Amino acid sequence: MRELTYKDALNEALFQVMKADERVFCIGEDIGVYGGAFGVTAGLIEEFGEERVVDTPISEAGIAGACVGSAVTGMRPVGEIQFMDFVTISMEQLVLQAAKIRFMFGGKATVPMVLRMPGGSGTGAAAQHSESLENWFVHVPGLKVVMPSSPYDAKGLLLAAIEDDNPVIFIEHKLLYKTKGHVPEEMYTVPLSDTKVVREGRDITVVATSIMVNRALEAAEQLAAEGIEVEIIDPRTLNPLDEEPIIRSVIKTGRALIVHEAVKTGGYGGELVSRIMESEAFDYLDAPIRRLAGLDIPIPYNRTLEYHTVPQIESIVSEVKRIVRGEV
Amino acid sequence: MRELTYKDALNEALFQVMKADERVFCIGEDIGVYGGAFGVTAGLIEEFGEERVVDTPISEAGIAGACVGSAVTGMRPVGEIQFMDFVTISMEQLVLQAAKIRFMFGGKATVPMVLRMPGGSGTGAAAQHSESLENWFVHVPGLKVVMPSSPYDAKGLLLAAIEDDNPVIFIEHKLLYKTKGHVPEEMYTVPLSDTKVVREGRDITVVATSIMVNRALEAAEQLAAEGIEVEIIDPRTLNPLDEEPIIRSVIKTGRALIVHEAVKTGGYGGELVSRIMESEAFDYLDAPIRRLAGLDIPIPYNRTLEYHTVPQIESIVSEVKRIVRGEV
Amino acid sequence: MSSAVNTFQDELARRGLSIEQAHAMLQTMMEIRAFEEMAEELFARGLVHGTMHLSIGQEASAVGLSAPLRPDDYLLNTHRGHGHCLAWGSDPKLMMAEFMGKETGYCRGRGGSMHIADVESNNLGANGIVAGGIPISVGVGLSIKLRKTDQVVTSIFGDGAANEGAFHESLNMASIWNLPVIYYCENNQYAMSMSVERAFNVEKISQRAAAYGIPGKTVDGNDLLAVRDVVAEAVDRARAGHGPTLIEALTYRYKGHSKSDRQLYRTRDEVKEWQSRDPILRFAAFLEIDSETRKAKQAEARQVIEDALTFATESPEPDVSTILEGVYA
Amino acid sequence: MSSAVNTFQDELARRGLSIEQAHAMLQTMMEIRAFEEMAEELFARGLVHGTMHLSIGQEASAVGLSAPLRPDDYLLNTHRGHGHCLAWGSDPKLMMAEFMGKETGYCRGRGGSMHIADVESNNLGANGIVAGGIPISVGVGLSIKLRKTDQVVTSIFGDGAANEGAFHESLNMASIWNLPVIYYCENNQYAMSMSVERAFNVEKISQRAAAYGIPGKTVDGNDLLAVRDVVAEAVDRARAGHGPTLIEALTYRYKGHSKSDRQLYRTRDEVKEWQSRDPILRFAAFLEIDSETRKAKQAEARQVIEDALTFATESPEPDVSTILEGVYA
Ligand SMILES: Cc1ncc(C[n+]2csc(CCOP(=O)(O)OP(=O)(O)O)c2C)c(N)n1
Ligand SMILES: Cc1ncc(C[n+]2csc(CCOP(=O)(O)OP(=O)(O)O)c2C)c(N)n1
Ligand SMILES: [Mg+2]
Ligand SMILES: [Mg+2]
Repeated sequence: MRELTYKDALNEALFQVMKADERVFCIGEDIGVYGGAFGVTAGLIEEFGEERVVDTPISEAGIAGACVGSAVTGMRPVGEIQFMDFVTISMEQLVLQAAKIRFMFGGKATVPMVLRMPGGSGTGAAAQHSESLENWFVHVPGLKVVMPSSPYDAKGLLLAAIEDDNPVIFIEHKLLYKTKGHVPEEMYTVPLSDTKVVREGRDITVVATSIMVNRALEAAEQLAAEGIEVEIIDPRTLNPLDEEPIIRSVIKTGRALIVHEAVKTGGYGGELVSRIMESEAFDYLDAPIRRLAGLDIPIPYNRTLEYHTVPQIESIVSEVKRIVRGEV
Repeated sequence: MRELTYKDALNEALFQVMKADERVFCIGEDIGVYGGAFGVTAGLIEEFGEERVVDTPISEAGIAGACVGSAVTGMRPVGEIQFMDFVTISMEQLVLQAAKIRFMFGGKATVPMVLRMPGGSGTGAAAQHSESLENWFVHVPGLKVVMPSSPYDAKGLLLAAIEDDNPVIFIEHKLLYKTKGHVPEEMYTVPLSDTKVVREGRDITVVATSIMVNRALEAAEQLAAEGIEVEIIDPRTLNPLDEEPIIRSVIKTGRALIVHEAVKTGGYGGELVSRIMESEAFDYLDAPIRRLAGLDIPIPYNRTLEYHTVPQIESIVSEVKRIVRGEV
Repeated sequence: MSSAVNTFQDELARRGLSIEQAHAMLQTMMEIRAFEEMAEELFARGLVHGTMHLSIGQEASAVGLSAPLRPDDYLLNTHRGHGHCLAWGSDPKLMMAEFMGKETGYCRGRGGSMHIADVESNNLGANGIVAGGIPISVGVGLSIKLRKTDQVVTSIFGDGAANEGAFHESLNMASIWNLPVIYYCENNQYAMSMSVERAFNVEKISQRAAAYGIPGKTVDGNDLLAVRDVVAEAVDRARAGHGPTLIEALTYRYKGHSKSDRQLYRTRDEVKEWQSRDPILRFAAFLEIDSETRKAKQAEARQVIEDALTFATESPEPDVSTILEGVYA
Repeated sequence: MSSAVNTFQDELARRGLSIEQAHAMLQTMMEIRAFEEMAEELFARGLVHGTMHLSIGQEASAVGLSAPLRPDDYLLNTHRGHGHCLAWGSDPKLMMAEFMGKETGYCRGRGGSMHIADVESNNLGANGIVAGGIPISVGVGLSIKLRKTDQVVTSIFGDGAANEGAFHESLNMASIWNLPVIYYCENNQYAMSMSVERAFNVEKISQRAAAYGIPGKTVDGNDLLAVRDVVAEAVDRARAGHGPTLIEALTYRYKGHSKSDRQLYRTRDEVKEWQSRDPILRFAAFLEIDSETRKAKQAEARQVIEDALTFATESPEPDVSTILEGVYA
């Protein structure tokens, strides 16, 4: 089985779709000869030229606008925001234009754009380069929000996002770029809104997003050695959410832990907790649903502080134990 | 007892604090002779002059920056964003600068600014002038988020926000500006992070924010006639949240409904549901906690559609009944 | 008007315009005014909610801008956009229905005054966000360039919008990539209550073009043919692949900014002075139309709008059961 | 340097600078370079994580800018800001400790290279966001104006930042309100991999000043005294209440953009050409310092930085128990 890194999987997806579909082009800061700050667009400009691999000035509102305007007139732009943090400059175009155009115009327009951006901490980039803002976008009807956790999903979800007729916020994770996994050579899509059971288990349901899926998997191995069988679920597309597999799992296990890197307060965890609560799974709960998430602080620079700011394997292990043992 | 409108209560607070504290000044679009799009700053420029009532060009990033920079150097700016929607243009300054400066600089700086903005629908202003984005700000450590529902709270919370040494996002509601209520003439503060039990009742806890507090109160009257006694709680400051009164109430009633205008998915309701879930109140729950919130759509222009997009008195009444009767 | 020496027939001929075309342009201006007057009336009578931004006084700017454009060009409109829509050829019936929130409106009643769009005819919509359409123009320009057509896109905005960051980023991008965009700034002297004198420290907004290395032109926005000429030049430039132009059209709104505006920021005299240069009367005089004919034409225009109102009034509201439609494709 | 006719003593005297002051400025440039070289070394040895933006080659720009400023003026720094911090008078020990994430650092190890600040000495911080400090400068300027002091604020940013919307909004606001802000653009020819040729369609970034009705100056950023002169003039103007100036300092970074940069966007020759105009060597030559003395001074500078490293190395890490501190006041 062919293995690729998450970064190369994304890169391959872009290569293939640009070959297959003339309407697709890439746009962003330093995505040309530099290959993108994290190398995702490496080699594209050599293959497709400056017209379809557009290096921009540092103008994040402009980048978003370039995506909206080209999408609404028949292109399929794939924009890159160099770090998720900088999307704070694009919010007006994304939230008031991209997300609303279709509805506001009576369903008579489509905005098939993808905006890729790396989120998350762990590289010592500190408070202004480590945001995890996915729940902002989840809170905006009209946008779809995707967060792949594996190379396989990265490629398949990116191709699905580009195929989709809606604006898709595609959130990568800096620490995942170098992770490896099986990736088929051919083009394939992982459907948007298709929650995946990543690991089966009977004792507790862990719903995790992005890199937390990987940490949860490692935690589950350790827990299995102690006889605790964790079921891990990756929503992959956060909105619109395919919630059925989550509810089914909680009905089976009777317990749930949500794990995400973003700050806990106001985060996506609250949405998941509520969805479970509002479903038939409520009657099957043996314990309160818990959230394990980023501390309510900006990401600190110091490596040790940074490490302790977001969930790690150990903290997942211990939180699962506390829930399973009825300590919370 | 002296009655004032919500708008006049805010206006009075600004007058008084500007008289009392030289460091306070106002800045925003059309806040001078125009008096602000909703009249909140009417008369200030006549009293305090152009220097302290600063009309700006249409530059929302600049307005936010003007607040950050003046706050960090000893002033107490009160900025106005004409409609909450336009704060999408200020996000970088608010989230990456205002909220982070103190932490990033090792706790050695303060950013005592207030940014006022009217949110909400109900005036036919459609999708780009009706946002309810409070949960975005709740999700940003370093910011405080305040949403007054009454004239009394409007004045007291605004004065507290201006006194506070942190950046405060102060969210007003367009439809509340003309509502009246008791407002003392003297200066007073309503502490930030001080959740209020607005109405006592034994059957169900309704936690509502902003205008939904008023709608919940009216719903409670109707429900009382049918023998259902609703306890209504207004967090007033959404973050940092004083959660204790909410938890105590749910322990008493065994049931909870969260009501907010913002889109349900990814909204503040999820946070409240989770906080209750994570507390001792979990063991007292007789029914799942429910959220009644805005539909997952942009706000439509058509009056009837607009009305049906967000919770109204009738929908609160019927949702409470369903919960109390065990139909959900 | 544009010249005192030549006859108006010469002036038209020089531009390849027939007298019929000129009359049609006058008619469009009159329909715009009638539409706006009706809008104001409906608002006053409580028949619409929301707000609206009337372009009375700015009709020549709208019609002169549209004149040199092709049906396959693109339009990105401003919040004060009824006039541009009509000049673009939109159906007043469907506009009025939208204004009244009806299912038959351009946006099925979901958009209202600030969001009238007709994507099928490349009218990409009015925008409730000041400068909101300007970054979109970069994308439309790029799309034209990638699709290798000779379309152009017109991005309309007010003087106030020229102080938004989006203006800056977009004009720069359009310039460095040579995109076929006409940046059309309607300088009506005020952004709500903020005068251009207070909001700018330059004499002309068009001077800002130099910051992006593109041509900047200021034109009398109440002179239909002058507007048409300067736009035509910019369009030629853009179609030929030479990139964007920034045009500033000097004009004035007679009415308040939106539904509620006590207009304390300006004097009655100032309004009157601008009214003395009324674009409709000027163009009618230029065409040597007598006042009787003019009034007949105005009545005709009014009738078009009355018919639009009848259509809108008789149209159904959106059904509440469809409320969730149209968020995702 | 600035003049071939006069002696360097004349040149200094003309500016009211003593030879000691000139030597101190040279020394600061050398300390900046030593700091940056150490930073690079530490990074290569895996002793710091995160990233850093080295200003090697840009030392004259930092020191020349600081020269005419007073201790009570304000600084808003860029991500490439180590040099400006040192020129501002920050303690290399506390800077190095911050760079190494230590509790003794300026930001208690929470900020790191991109966020070094010392609010007590009016150094309002480096910024990880391109153009992030520019809107803040408007607020600082307003605050000075409201407090009626004669302070000024310096807002430093790169060429890339001049294409952010925040630049536009801020310069306009500072201009219309006559705020005492020095907008200082270090044009080092590239924003990461994007050359100014590709990102701008104007010859000089300082030309953009005209769009806001303020003076714009371009200066050889590798000529310490030239930088000092143009800044001094802008400072005088600002202190006198005549408003902001946009200064563009032409310079060059010898190193890659940040930790990982294959530099495919430029040639070795280009780097070499700029190195031939090295700001430190130029100023040393101007002061007629022989190479032996220069080397001694460089060793001294290196020692200052070694001492800083020792301090930082011996300093404790922040205690994890304090992790929640400092979010709210
Ligand atoms: C980003 C944003 N800020 C503020 C507003 C509120 N607003 C709507 S129109 C307007 C004035 C716009 O002035 P200008 O651009 O000159 O256009 P005009 O109304 O004069 O046609 C303002 C402040 C808005 N809609 N969007
Ligand atoms: C808003 C924003 N966009 C992008 C980046 C990523 N980034 C950091 S520095 C840089 C280049 C900045 O160029 P310039 O302003 O010329 O400063 P220089 O690095 O050359 O000193 C980029 C793109 C950022 N930090 N912030
Ligand atoms: Mg205007
Ligand atoms: Mg640069």
